[in-house]
Amino acid sequence: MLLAAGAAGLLAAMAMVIVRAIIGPSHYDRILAVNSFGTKTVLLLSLVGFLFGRPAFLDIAIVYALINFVTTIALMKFFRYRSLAQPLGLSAGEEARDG
Amino acid sequence: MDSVLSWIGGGFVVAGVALSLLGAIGVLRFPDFYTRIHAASITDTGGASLVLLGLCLIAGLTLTTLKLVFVWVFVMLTTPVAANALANAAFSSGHKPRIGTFQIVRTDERRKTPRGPDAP
Amino acid sequence: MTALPSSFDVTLALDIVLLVMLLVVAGAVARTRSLLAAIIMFSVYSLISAVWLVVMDAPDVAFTEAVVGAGVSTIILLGAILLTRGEAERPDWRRLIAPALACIAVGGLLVFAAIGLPGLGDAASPANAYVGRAYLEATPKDIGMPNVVTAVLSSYRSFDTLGETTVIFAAGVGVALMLGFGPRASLAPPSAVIGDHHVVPRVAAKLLIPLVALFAFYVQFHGDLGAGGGFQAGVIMAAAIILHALVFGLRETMAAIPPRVARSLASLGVLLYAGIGVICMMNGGGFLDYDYLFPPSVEQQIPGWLLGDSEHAHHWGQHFGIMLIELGVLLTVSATMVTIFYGFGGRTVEAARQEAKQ
Amino acid sequence: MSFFLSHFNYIAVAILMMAGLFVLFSSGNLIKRMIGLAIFQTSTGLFYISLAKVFGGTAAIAVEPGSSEARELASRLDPAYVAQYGVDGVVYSNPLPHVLILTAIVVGVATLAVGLAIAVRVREAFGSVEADEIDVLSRVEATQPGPQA
Amino acid sequence: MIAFETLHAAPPALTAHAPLLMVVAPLIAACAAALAPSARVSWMISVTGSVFAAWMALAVAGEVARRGVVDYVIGGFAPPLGIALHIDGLGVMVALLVSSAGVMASLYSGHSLTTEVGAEKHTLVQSGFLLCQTGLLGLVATGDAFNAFVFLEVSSIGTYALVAIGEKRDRRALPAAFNYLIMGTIGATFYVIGIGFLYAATGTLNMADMAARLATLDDSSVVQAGFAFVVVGLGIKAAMFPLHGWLPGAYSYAPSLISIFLAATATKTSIYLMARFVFDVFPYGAAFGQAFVTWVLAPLAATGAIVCSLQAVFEKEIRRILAFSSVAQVGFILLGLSLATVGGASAGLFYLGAHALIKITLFMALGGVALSLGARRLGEFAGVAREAPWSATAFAIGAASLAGVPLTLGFLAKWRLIEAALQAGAIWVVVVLAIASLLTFLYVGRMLEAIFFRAAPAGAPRAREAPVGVLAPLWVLAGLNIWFGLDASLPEQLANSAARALLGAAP
Repeated sequence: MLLAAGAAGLLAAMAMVIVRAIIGPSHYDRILAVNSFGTKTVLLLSLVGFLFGRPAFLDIAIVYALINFVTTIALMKFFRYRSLAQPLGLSAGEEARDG
Repeated sequence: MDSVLSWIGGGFVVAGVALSLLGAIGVLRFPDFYTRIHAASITDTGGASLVLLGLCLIAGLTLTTLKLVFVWVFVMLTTPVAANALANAAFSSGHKPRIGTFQIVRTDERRKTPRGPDAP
Repeated sequence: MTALPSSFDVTLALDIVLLVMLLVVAGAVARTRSLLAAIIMFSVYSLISAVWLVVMDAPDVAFTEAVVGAGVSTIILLGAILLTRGEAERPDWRRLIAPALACIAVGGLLVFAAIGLPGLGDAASPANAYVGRAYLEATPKDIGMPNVVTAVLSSYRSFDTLGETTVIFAAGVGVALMLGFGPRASLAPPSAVIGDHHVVPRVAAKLLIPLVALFAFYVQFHGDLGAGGGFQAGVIMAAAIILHALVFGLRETMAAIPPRVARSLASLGVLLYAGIGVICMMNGGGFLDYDYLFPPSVEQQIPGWLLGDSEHAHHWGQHFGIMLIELGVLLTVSATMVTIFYGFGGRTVEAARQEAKQ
Repeated sequence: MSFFLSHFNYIAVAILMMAGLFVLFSSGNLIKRMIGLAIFQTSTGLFYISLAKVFGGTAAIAVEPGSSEARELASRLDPAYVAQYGVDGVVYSNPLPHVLILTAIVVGVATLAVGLAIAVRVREAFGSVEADEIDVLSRVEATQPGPQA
Repeated sequence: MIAFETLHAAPPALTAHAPLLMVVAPLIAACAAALAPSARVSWMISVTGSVFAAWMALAVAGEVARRGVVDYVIGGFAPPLGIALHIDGLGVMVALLVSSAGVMASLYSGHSLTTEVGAEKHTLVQSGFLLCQTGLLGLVATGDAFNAFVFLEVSSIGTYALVAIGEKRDRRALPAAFNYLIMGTIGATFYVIGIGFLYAATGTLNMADMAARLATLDDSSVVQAGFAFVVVGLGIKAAMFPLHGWLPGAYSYAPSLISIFLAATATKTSIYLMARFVFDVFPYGAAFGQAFVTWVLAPLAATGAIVCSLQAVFEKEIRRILAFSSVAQVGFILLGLSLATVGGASAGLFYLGAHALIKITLFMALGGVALSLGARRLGEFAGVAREAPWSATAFAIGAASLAGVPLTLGFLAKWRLIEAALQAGAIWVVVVLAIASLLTFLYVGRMLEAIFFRAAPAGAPRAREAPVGVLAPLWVLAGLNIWFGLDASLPEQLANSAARALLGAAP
């Protein structure tokens, strides 16, 4: 019962975030919305697994969390460098430390 | 015992979802990008932690719990980093935060009045 | 209609809400002119449809949709708009009439047919009652693995999967032909980059990349028991490599895995798959008949404990066969995805430089 | 369950396919077309998956017969229903369309990659990804003699 | 009669697996070609793979001649659970066509690729070409409706990029390839939707099983929509008249290796699959099936034959003329099939084979000359006959066959169509054929006039004769055009057994 309520709440939150993704106004807002949407998706997936009595599907939630990260980095590079090939920059001192 | 735990777990889940919902309202209603990312990133991690903790309580000590811990670790690793990277990208590409006193302006007025740091 | 299971209310509610969300997002894709916004909405579309797929009891498909739709497709699309233009032109409304009519015709036909379909969830419909049910009943006996989707995918319909792997390989060949050649001087190290500091993502990536790769192996070998399999694992593995390229630069990644090596691995994967089929054939079975994977003399040498319990021991051929072909799929898919990323990513710098020069 | 509810999935999927086709046909931008095509292909998958759903079914990953998980799943359903449609006491959804759609998704991403690669080359050759501009340039090309080998 | 039973001389161990090896041999060769260290090696692999596939196709032909139909179960699971290959007389005919076109094209590719594509890409081009062959042969062999989709895509995905690499010679190849990709994917997706409906109605994917179950079902909206989607989807792939927009571009700007192979095979296999659905899988007796053939297929085929012949008459670029002519010929083939008699189907299928042979001859002759000339438009071919007499003569033979000059294969093909139409009492088909043939004469005349009777303008680049590597397969093909024109027993035998397999009637 509580889980179903939780799922409903998450769906409502997802709907709101989708509205932000649609209206923008800047692309950063959209990415923010997608990112937040992704996290909520992860939660919803975990919840749904319990709701349907098959918690084994958590793997999908894990993979979402990971893919979400990769996509966000790609989007960020899109804005910052206009390239997918450049490495993420470091300032000089950090370069030395980072190796 | 089992059912008590799962009720407590359910409570955590609902609390986490409530937090996520609050964050979503913030994402929808806050005035500019930087305030929105604030709303989103805090509640995402907080909400996720609560929900996953609640689910752990429901699941008991099984493989599922381990997976939930993994989900939590990944969410904790990725969401803040992504938010950081995004804010960094926005700021360094010159996306300006809106600075000034916050006030509620009716929609029809908003179009007319120019808004700046020292607008009335 | 028999008594509805109580949980079905939840299923149906989730189903409808998610489909409505999908409709809204699809509408947003249609409306927006900004390509980036369209891509972002498309990734949201994938996310929603993946949740929907879980609700509809298709976790394997959801898995794939997650890694493909929200991951790889989005990155490829980003790479493509970097090389083209970010805005689509607004079409003249008069030119929308014919497309709209065509869509309405197709949609009308679909709805016309859909009305005649059995309702959602009908266990007695021909689709669910005949072959689909036969797989559920036969899998424990024939193959002995819990995940029926994996069993059907890689044993009953393994020829389909061979074709699917070939399609991916063909896509790799196609993208390499289009984007994989030409000067790559652009991959010289970047001149002291803008002074950004991205310590946080770099450190996080260092932590994550091995974890992602590990997770890929988990998905690969867990495919018999739960959702997952070679294809999903391959994409996840590719995601780890792509993440490396995104964070540490394409040059570093290409030094570790040269494009030619990636292409060769892709074709080796298909060869492995087809080779397993041929081996089965040479041992007297049909193509891809894993029961003949090892000749009988070898079969007797295999200790019974290898598969856990003696009850399942006669499935060893199936298990080994499926494991090997999934390995082939993993190789092909990950190598092809990396090849595709190299194509788009490697082009990026070059095109940007050319444009800067002009 | 009313007719509308039981057929809602199919109608929604039909609208999604229409939306994808509309993006595909109406847009002159090659990249946008590919996005439309991807939506169109994905929604085909949704159609198959809707066909495969079974009331009260669970994903076709077999549950150990007689385990607590199996009992828990069965307890949610009418025993007569489980007896008629279940396998070893658990009702599963149909796995076959899932397998088909896995293949279709893979084909979809392959098409997307190749299509976008071609679009990128179009842009390099013509300086544009708008179909109208490319048409104009192609028509000019048709009046020119071929390149001399 | 040609004794296919003994022609192939393959050992029984191979013959037992021939239907499968026919598909898998080019696949393995494709992987090997991608791994090959040099262009030369990849070419040899390509030729070996194609020849082996053709040999296996011959072995299958032997089996079919002996047993009527060959079934091959894959993975040890009999259909409907597993996937099985299912080849009958019709399948054998198309498989022989595809695999022999593959052999010819791969022989030809050794020379043509070096001038048309950068050397570093050769291994991948060969690999893509072999994948295309795999897909088409798999499509022909499979007995499973969804498996056919997979192979349809195997053949298409590689082809899109292969068409696009024609951009080195003509950048219009790129938008043409893109268009081809969009239309091809829509077609394939429609096909999948259609299969989905049929699956919903029958619960199975195996074609024979599906046919058996459809025969017991009532005519429902689901089945009708499934039929419509399958036919429209395959119609796009087969360039059926109003859906042919992608074809001219794709055929004319592709590298000549690809246009040769595609022109001979790609639309033919789609027609094959469509014919199997219309006549085999669907209960042809059903009202909508017959209505479709009479009121949709036949009129569209007729319109296509005339309209596209007209377009070819007014076209200026020589390869585009041939491409439009291909669409028109698809109309001829479908006209024959739409008569829905064994005679009509046999004539249509005979035409299918004949047209494949003619087009491969024409595109190859053209490719050989255009390689050295880089020419596109008709005017630029002026006087080529003097510089490259061997190629030009072969082209002339192919063109005469296309126009239907007596003593060529094309003539026989047209004659058989007219005969079948008269037998079926369809006078209007004869009229359509006559008009379209007249138009064919016109555009063929224009091409030959430019090549043979016009003098090259001063200062124009001089064509060189194609090298022996191109001329040898080309003249084999030209010779076949004449040989079959005189003695058509082989294609007739194939077409007749194919037609019987299709319509299930006694001879």
